[in-house]
Amino acid sequence: MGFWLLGVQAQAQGGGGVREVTVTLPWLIQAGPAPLATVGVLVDALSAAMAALVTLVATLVQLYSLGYLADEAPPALGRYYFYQSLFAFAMLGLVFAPNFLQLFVFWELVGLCSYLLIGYYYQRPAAARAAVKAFWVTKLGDVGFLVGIVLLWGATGTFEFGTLFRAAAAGTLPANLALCMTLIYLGAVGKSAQFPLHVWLPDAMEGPTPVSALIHAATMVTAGVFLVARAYPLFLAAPGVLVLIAYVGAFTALLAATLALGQNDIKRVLAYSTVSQLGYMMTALGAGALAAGVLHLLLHGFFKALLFLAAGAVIHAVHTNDMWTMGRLARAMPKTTIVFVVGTLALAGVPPFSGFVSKEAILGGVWEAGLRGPFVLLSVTVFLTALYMFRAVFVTFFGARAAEGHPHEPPGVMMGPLWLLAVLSVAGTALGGAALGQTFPEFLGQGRGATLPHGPGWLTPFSVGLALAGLLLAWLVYQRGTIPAAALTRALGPLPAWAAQGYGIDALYLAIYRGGVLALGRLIGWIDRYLVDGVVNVFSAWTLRAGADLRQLQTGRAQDYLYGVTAGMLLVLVLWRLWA
Amino acid sequence: MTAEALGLGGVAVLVLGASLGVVLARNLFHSVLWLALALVGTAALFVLLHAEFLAAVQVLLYAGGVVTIVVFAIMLTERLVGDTIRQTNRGILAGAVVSAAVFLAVAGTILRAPRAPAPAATALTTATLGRAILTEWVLAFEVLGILLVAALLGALYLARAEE
Amino acid sequence: MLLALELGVAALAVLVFLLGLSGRGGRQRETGLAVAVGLAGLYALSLLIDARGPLFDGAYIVDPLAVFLKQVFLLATLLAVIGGLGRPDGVERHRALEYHLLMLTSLLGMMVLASARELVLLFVAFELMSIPLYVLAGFVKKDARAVEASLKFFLVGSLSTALLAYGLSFVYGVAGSTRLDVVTRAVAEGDPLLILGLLLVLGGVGFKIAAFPFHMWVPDTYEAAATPFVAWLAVAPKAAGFAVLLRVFVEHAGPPGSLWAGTAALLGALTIVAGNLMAIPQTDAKRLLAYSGIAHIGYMLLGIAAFSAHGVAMLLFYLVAYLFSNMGAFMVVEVVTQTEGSSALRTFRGLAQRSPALALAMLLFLLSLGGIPFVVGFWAKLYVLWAAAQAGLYGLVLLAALLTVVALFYYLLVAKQMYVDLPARPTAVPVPPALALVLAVSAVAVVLLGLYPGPLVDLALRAAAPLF
Amino acid sequence: MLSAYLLLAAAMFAVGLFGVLTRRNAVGILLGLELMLNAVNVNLVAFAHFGAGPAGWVLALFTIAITVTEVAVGLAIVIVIFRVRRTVDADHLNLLRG
Amino acid sequence: MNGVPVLSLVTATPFVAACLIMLVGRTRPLAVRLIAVGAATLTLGLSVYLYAGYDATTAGFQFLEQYPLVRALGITVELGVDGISALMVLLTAIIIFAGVFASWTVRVRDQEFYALLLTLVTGVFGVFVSLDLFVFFLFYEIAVLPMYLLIGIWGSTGEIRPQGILAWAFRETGVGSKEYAAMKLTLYLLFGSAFILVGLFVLYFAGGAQSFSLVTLSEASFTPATQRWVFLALYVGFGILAGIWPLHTWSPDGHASAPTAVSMLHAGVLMKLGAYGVVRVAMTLLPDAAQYWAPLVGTVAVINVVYGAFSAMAQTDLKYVVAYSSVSHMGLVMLGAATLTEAGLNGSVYQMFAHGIMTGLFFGLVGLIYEKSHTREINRMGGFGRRMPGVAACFTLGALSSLGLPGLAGFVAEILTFLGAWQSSSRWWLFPAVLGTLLTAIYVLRVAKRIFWGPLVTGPHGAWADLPDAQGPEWVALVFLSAILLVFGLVPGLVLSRVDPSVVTLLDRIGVLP
Repeated sequence: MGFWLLGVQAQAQGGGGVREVTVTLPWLIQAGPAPLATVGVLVDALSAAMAALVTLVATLVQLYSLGYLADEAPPALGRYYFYQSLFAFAMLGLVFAPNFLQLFVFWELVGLCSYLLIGYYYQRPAAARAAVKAFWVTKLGDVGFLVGIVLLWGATGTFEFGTLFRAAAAGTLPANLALCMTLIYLGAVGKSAQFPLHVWLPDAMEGPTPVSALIHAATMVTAGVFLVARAYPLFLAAPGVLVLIAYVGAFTALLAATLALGQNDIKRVLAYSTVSQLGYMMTALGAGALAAGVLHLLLHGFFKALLFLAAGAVIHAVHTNDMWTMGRLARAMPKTTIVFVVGTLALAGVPPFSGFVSKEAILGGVWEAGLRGPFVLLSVTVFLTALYMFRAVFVTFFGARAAEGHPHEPPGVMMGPLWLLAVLSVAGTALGGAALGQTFPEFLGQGRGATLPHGPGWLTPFSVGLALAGLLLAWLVYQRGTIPAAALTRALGPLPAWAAQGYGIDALYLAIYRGGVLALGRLIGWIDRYLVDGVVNVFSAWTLRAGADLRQLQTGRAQDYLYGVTAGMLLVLVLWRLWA
Repeated sequence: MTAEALGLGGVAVLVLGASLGVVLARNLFHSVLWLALALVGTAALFVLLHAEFLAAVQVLLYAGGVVTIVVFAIMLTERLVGDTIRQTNRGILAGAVVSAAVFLAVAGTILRAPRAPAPAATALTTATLGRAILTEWVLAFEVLGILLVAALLGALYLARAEE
Repeated sequence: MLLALELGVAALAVLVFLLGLSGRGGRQRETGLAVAVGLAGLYALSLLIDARGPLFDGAYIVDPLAVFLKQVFLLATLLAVIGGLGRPDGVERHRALEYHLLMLTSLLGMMVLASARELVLLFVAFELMSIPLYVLAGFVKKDARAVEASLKFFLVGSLSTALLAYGLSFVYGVAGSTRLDVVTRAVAEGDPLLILGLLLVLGGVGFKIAAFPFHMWVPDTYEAAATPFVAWLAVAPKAAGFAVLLRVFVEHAGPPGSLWAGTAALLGALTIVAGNLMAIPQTDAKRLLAYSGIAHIGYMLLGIAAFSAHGVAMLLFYLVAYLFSNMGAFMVVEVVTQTEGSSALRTFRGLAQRSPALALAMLLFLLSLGGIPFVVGFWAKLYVLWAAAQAGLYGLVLLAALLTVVALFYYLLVAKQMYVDLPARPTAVPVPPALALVLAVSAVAVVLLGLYPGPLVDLALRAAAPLF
Repeated sequence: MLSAYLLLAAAMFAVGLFGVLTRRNAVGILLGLELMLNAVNVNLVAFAHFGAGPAGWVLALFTIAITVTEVAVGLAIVIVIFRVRRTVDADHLNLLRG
Repeated sequence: MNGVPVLSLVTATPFVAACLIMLVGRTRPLAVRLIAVGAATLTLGLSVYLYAGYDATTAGFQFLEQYPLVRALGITVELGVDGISALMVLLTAIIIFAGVFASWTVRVRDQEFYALLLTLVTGVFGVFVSLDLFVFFLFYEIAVLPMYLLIGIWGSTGEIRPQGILAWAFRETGVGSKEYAAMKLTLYLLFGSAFILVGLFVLYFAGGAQSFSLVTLSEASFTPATQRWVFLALYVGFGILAGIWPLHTWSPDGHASAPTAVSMLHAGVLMKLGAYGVVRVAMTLLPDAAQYWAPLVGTVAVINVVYGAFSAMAQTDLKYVVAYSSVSHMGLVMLGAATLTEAGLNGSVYQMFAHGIMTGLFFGLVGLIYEKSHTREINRMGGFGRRMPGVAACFTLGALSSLGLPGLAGFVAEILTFLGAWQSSSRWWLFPAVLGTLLTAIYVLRVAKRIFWGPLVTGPHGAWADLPDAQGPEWVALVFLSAILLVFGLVPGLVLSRVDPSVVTLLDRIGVLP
């Protein structure tokens, strides 16, 4: 499996390059010269960069899994690697898709893999629930996506990006473009766990941790961002939609950050953090800072994968997800601690770690776009990010209590990928810049000399200050205990309690599902059985009864038969009378 | 003309009265006797219609033959049951309504029908009848013969007490 | 030559009589065999001779229609006589003389009826056909039910005879003749009295064909009388009744055709509905077949309602289909009854596992009666509906088609008893050779005609064409 | 004049029908039938008399004969019924129904 | 091979095999099965040959054969296929091939079972290859009738308790029993065929062609008024078989009660036959009416989609879930046809095929589960994935195809239908149709989760310790169908290359082609 994957990776990277290449074959044929839909490969900077991320992380995760899942039974393991490989295939198909339809096809396939992998431990009811929940919620967004591309096709007659982009350049896009793009964006909302469809991602942590790292942190969940980036020329033609994306993204970022604060499960902290970071990326795209958003996507892929895998190493060691039962793991697992802290710093946007660059760029871009609201939301999120991440770091690796059992460092096959990812988290930007020999926006084809947005001069100290403040607060509360956690909670009023419930969004969905969908199903089921079919049965029963009733005519008395003859005669005579 | 009408009127009253007697009498024997009277009355009608031969047949075969068989049958069954046969009617009202409806339907049509001016009355001669039967209706006559044999055979088979 | 068949039947009757006189008439097998051979010979004769033409100055006609109908009568009687041979010891055995003689005389009546174009002859023939039937219905005279059925049959029949005769008297009186060609002319004048007469005749014949509501004698008679006889009774006299309808109403009372067609449509519709609905709750196979037979008469009436050469041809085709299917079904009932001692539907349980061939035969007959493709009944029903559709009676066609569904309901219930339910006893049902022969002939005919109905359709069309 | 005969016959026919429909006794029903057929004969003879041709007489003659056979057969059936069931009450003859 | 009457062969083979089976005798179960397999393989081979040999460059009817049946009335056995019917023949062959294997374990009266099953198949083939409407109708009836015995004898009885004010009617008719289901299905379909027959007659007479040949009739012209009500009659008649709302209620009861292979064949092929009839007969011959009634047909179709999905959600009996999902999917088939667009009709035909395979797979699996666990109640199952991973995998595959997951055949059909819907005159159809796929995702995954996921529940004899996975011949059916779902999901050209020309021809006739 792993070899196959490497092959795919090699192939994908071999095709990488700045020059845009599109190769298509007919897929859905129809009468006339052009097929209705094609399959093919579209290679440009965006897809190449994305493919690099996917293949790299996927390979590392595969390696890591060799250690992580070493105890699994062979058939289950086969299933696992099959799903993983299928995922890599589907994700690459998505990345290289030259048209909306193919993108949608692989979009669904990665969703499928996500569903299957979340449900990997299918005997666990929670895993089963989480898997279908993930599928349904993303499907909800996909429905919009599908309708969107159908509508867009209806208006333009094509799915091809190339044709559509040319139309965008020529300004010949249809009038209902905003509607189409909003619907398409819905797909991204579901996949990239934007509010209000973010509820599935935390639950998706029921899957094995490598899966969370690959699918639910680094790659699949960013497909939504990728989608928006891919169709960016079209979104640019519908600026209203971009603003919506920005606001939703920023709100999601903040919301998820607050939610992350209330979690006890280390993976759920990371999951909410992913949601929050996806919000960042979306906001960037919404603000027009394409390069910043995509860069954050790539870098986030590295450090979030790192965080997950490191968390996985911890879980692997202590056999629990609950942070509060961990503690002082830094002693038993110093290497893991180091890489985890590296990831955390990158995530928090502390210079010189890679996250700092992209986060700065995003904040700058949002400021430059004049989106003050989102800027405020994101700034708060910067603070909160540092807070909840270091809360996790302190509670897990330092803290007052020691974890039970005998935690140990993971084996080399797991540690290797961690180191590699740590390096990338530290110096991802620099390494990338060096390899490419140009700035990232240039790489993306935004023209020579294009740079990342950097905003006003006060931005860097402001954001770094916020991050450090968060770090400090976390240290005071969770390490030193100077400020008791309870006091903090009290100070925030009912907010923490709500946050622990996910602000009731889950409950709302559940209510709609149970009280709306299932109840309606029961109602219609009843109608079908007792009304629609009831009519049939009543008619049948009437026919049966009519037979039984008519039979009463046959009394057995001869004279009644004679009456019958006479009545028949009279009937004929009456008919005759009526005939004239 | 008037004489004939008068005769018809008288016979009609007789026939209808006898008919009602047939269907209303309590005692089966009385019914049979009323029937005989009705048949004889019909024979009288035939005479009025100048079909004397048929009148004769009517009296001999019908009033004589049929009534005799019926009486025989009644005697036979009476002997079997050992009781005088009483008979009653049921559903008189319904029967009356239905019969009246049939009568009205037929009578209404008769009165409604356009009648050509009364054609010359024709009388029946035995020779005409004999010739007709043996020429034009010979096949029917043969068939009737077979029918009589078959019916006789059947009636005999049924009525005969099994060995 | 024109009377060859009638004379043949008469001669056969005389032969039976002589056999009886010689003291052998009591033996069923010999008498029955003689009759069967004779009838088979006559049937073959009917196929060979090609004499056509009028007799008695047109009062008697041997035309394709008459020949077709006579062949139907002969065939039905032949099958019934052979079927009767398969009966175990019974009164028919000891009184074979009477049994066969009555059957033959009745047959003679039918044959004359098919050719009669004159009212006296028609009336006498009608009676010649009917009166022996009353006796035959009560032939098992120790059976309380049989004689009761016989009485009911007789009473209803006699009342109908009275109606018929009364109607004939008006027809004759207004037309001034008993010849049907004269009647045709008179009908053109539209004297209401004549119409009344004809309607009374229709009522009288309605009893014979057992149209609703003249049908009420049918279930009782069928249930109680001996089954081979019932099989015959269900087919031959009804065909004869249709012969009268065709001769009088279609061939000769044409001009107010719409009234006859309308009456036929009304009676047909009522008969289809009533017959099918009343068949549903039945628990006795013979009674079920009786009601279903009534419904079939309704379908045949649609052929008259169509009032076209097509309609009549399809009616004739239907008669043949009905002959084989219905007689076959009754004979299966006879077989089962002989073993189980009852004709209740439950005796058919698991028949498919006891005697697969017998069950298959019954299934074929039932499917044919139900109007399922590849057995003849399908074409029959289809052709009749076709003719009705051609005449524009779409509503009627729809009603008929819908009630076919009801009919299938009860036929399928029988099929369910045979195929789905488990048998009470696993033993096979013995089939007497004579009955086996009848069943085989019927089944083969049902399937063959179902696969290739073309020639019979052509024949029926030829028979019906001269009427219009 | 013809109409008068026809009406008389119709009345007779109706009375006969009444008897047929209401008599409990089988023999009584038979008597009603006799009346009905008798009415037919009146019809026939009247028509024949008023110029409808000789067929009426022939038919009347035949009808008489047929009536006789019917009565014979009918009575035979009644006798058989008596033998088996000990009753001729049509109301009681309802073994078969439904 | 030009002179070989392929269509006659395809049609006759199953029937000949049925006769052979009856002759073999009831004591040799293996011989019976081998004959059935042989016949199924032969028809499959012939169908593949037929499908592959169909010349896609010309759209007309090919492989023509003609034999006169009733000359006087102009009835001829006229056989021929176009792209659509060739696909349907292939579908039928595939399903019966799988069905023969899926019913390997029928023990009770297996000889009769196989004979009836194959007879039924002859009817289905006959319908798809007949160009003479009369012969078409004839075969149609043959396809309906054996069902009665098949369900009556080998069916299973569900658990429905009548409630409410109509309970008396339910008790009287015996709702829930297999006898009831068999009778209901048979009679309902025959009821529908009454409408068809009337419609066919009108076509025969009103067109002045006095012929039942599709080819001849398609040259006849009918007045718009005639077209309208004949179309309606045919639509109702065929629609009943296609399970259109509200005339669909025979289908859940029937399919739930039927034995495995029969459900496969019936839901997989026979319901398509109804849709096929609408397209082939009603829409082809009555083009004006097709346009006139398209809004009705499509609206009923979207009701089907949503209503069927909701109904499926309410079921607790596994077979009913699958049966209602058929009702829902048949809505998509009818919707595609009603759009009167190239994409839509292609989608419709594709859906016929895809749903046929998918539901065949589903019913095969449900049959397996029922046979091994002896229950159809979803609530009594749980965690079966552990005991029957193969079944679980195939079920998931089927479920995914049913919810329109790309890469499986169902998606191609759905996307084409959606595209067609948006192009049609009633664009709003798109939304309920898409909603339907969402609802499908909900009920189908919910069921899959209930049955296969979660901890193993306790069965009647302990913890389902004796619950085996699919075995031997059963695998053949499952793998075969799953593979087809996948192949036709990835390479839609397999279908579209043959179907599209025929669809374009049809649309051209209707006159809606741009």
